[in-house]
Amino acid sequence: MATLTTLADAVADLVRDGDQVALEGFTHLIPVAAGHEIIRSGRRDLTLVRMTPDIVYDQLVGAGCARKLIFSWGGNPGVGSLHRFRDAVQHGWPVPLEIEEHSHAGMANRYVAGASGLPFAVLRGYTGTDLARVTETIKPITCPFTGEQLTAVPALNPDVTIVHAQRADRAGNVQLWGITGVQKEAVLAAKRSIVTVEEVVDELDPRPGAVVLPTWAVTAVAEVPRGAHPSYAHGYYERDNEYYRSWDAISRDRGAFDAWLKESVFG
Amino acid sequence: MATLTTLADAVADLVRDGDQVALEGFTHLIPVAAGHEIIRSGRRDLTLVRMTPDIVYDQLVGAGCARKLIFSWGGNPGVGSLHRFRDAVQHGWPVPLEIEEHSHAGMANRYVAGASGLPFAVLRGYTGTDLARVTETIKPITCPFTGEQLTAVPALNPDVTIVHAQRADRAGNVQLWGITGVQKEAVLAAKRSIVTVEEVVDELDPRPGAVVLPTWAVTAVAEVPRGAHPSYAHGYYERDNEYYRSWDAISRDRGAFDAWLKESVFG
Amino acid sequence: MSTCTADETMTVAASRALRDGTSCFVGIGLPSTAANLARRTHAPDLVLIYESGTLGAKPDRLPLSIGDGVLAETADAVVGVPEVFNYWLQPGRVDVGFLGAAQLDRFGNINTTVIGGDYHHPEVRLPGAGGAPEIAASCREVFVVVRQSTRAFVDRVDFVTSFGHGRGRGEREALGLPGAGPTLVITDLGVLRPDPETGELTLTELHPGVEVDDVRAATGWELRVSPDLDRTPEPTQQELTVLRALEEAR
Amino acid sequence: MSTCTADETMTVAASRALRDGTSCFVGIGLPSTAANLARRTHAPDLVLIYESGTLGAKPDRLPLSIGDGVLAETADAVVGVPEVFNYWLQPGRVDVGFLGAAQLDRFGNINTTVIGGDYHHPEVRLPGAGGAPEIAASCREVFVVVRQSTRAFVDRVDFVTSFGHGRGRGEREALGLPGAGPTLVITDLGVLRPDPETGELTLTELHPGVEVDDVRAATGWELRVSPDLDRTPEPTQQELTVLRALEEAR
Repeated sequence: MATLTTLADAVADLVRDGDQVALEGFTHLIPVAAGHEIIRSGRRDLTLVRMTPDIVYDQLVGAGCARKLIFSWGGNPGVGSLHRFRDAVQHGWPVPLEIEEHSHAGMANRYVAGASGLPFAVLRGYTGTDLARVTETIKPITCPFTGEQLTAVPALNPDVTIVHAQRADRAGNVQLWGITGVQKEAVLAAKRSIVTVEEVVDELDPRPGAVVLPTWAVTAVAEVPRGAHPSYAHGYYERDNEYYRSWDAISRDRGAFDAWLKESVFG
Repeated sequence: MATLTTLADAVADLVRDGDQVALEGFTHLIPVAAGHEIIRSGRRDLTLVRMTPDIVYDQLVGAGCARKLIFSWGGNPGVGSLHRFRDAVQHGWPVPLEIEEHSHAGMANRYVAGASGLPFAVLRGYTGTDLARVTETIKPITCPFTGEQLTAVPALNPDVTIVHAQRADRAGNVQLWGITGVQKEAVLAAKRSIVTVEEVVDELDPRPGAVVLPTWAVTAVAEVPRGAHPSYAHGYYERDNEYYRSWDAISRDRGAFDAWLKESVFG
Repeated sequence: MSTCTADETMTVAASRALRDGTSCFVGIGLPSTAANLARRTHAPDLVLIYESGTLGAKPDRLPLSIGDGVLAETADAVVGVPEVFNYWLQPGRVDVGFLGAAQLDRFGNINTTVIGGDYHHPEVRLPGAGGAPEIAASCREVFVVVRQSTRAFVDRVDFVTSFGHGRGRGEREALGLPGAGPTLVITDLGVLRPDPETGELTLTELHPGVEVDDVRAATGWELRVSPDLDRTPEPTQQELTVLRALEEAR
Repeated sequence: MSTCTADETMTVAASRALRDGTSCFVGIGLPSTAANLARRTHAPDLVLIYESGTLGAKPDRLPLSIGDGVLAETADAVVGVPEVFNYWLQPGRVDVGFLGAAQLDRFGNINTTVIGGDYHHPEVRLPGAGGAPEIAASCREVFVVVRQSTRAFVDRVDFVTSFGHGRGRGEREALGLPGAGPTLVITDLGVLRPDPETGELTLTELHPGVEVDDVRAATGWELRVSPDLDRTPEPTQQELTVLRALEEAR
């Protein structure tokens, strides 16, 4: 059964130096407040996992929390590139960043395999691309019935997965709706999980399109209103597009980034 | 885009002698009326597919429509065995029935592979059982990353899948809710599909837990109120448990079955 | 205690085996009745999972099938059938798999496929596997509830639909099966557990009014009896009242 | 027609390529704008699929990302990300994959990963693959919309993120790729199509006011020009009005 706790306690208890950590969210419901808590807690040598690392991963990388990134698309959606990510890959600043790069289909299936207790997943993917050449976790596999060759990718089983959801009840059952991305799979694939929620309510009334994570499949739940800002929480607040646009200038410059970090995360 | 038509026309157009046909439904929303239409249309040599063949498959088998059954649990839920199915397997009456037998996990994954355009699926299944010995479509497969041995099953891609749903709109978008079983996968795995619905409505308002099959993923939609009877349609009518109980006596006797067939299907 | 039937004692004993706050993958029939009884007595937070995709079902009446509407209406979440097997059962998240059996052998292997003859020409064709093979493989442990008779309790099942302990301890580990397999068999006569050394099902508990010879007479192999043979506490009035109300409302 | 920009002509030309009643897997940016324009002009029944899991999205304003709330609110169905790739894209159900590119080469291969240096020490690190490799593999055909320049239009991409026609016709078939690959490239200068024999991207259409030499100057290989070179009909007033309203409401 999930423990209802604070974000600070959840991160202190469940995220450790050297862990593989996935903070998932597909444009919607990105657990940004949890990312900032990880920066504040000074975690190091993390392997960060996410299909679409965006600005909160840029911040984690820029703050020196990560030694590796496993991903499929790293950008500032609708704006451009991630400059802290670029600086780490191109110049090893503040620390070198190893990358393991997949496509969305590959990453999604790696989470599916992880959630399913399987060591690998099979897909039609990567054929003819250079990704298959540079990424060791992409291998061929042969259908035992037809002889056809397909692609295998290994399961992802993060030490911790963190997601943000609209609501939880007092028993720790979690409910999210709108674009639900790969969050269910990422939580079920992980050894431990933290869910930040907009609010804790007495009862989760059914919602069209809602995904429910039963309390016994979650480790910790913390109430963090606006915990997804500047991304959005369907039914609660809109995406702060201006924040995404303004990140571009901050992140281009190491000094501006450091100043932002001091003021906005540690301030 | 799906064609809105009648059940008789849909079966006449889309179900052919010798086809592999799946009528899916997991206790809920079983396409019984469509099964009876197939009997009336005199189709022969069908390979019938279903995870849980129950009394409508007993009826199809007893009527001589099938030469093969691919399944994982064949019974009259809550009542007992299927006597027409037993008679076909044990005595070849009215025609011999070949069987290909899996577990639920295996069948569900075969549909998933079919829906995903993959030739096979991987699962942890069948280990140590005699099913792996008697069923040719169960094979070992080795993880290319860990060397672990798992089980592979081939995709199911029925020529036709038939399901029953609560509603469709006039464009042919289909909506079902409650226990939705493996219906989405069975439809997406098939070359052609027929959906019978309780009603055609102007607009599909969102429902908690609803699965929507867009019109462009469905071949034909036919309005057949009570088309799932004696199973149930969540929000429309309850399961007719008495019908299931009374089937036991009818199906035990070839003569009683023939009389039932004349009266209830051809009558 | 009012008089009760052997079936009632069996169902009560089975329900008591389910600990509060655990999760249970429930087969239909006897297991479902016992699991629902447990939820209404000592285990209100027992999580019931049915293969129809209903997670945390809290039915107010006994379902006739694993896909009754009442399961969907009362569940914490309803998921598709592929998901319930792949995401919820297969990774070993579920504490107890609760199964019935047509035939059960001395090592807890289960047959629900064919009896007599060979597979292609059986004397009796049974419904088949359903979800049982993977429930038996993947749950942390498996409880079997089945009426005891020499027909059902055989030295060796005609067909291994669901693997128990094979021909003895160590076989599950050798096959890489993650769960502990059958740890408890509850019948209308008593309770059997696999011997810690050999894995052979051994009588460890007798229901009220039943003697060891009664159980021997209903077992198709030479039954071993635990030196610490217990006696099942009689069903309480509350247990019987709740059970009978459940059965009546069905 | 009022004066319009090269970008507007490109978007209008791209939108016209989408046939009503077909399905389109939409990348963000230029493809999304063109697809939404098509739905508001000649193709009201165009089915828009975004990798965020929104099937049949009908946004009333242009989404900034592929996961905007307006996509979920207006979709026929919202599914999980694994499902959109596995059940909807991978089996080849989608008619058109509509992609952008950072680099595109003479055989329609796309690079959105790294430019210059080698993979581990690139001069410029780009966002990466996203959904594009499997969109390019699995859709029945692929349209690419990209601004034309010698920087973007290269003889050979530095990194094949998404496979087009490799080094020529026949390679897709040899690799077992189900879709036809890039059949149309729409730029701000004109339209290119793969030569039926060689697969090399060939100029087949010039936008209004553009000459062949302009296109040659913006192409990083020796551009072939179709003998049947067409001229793109000018954007209509209606197309421009709808496009500008879309852009403004963003």
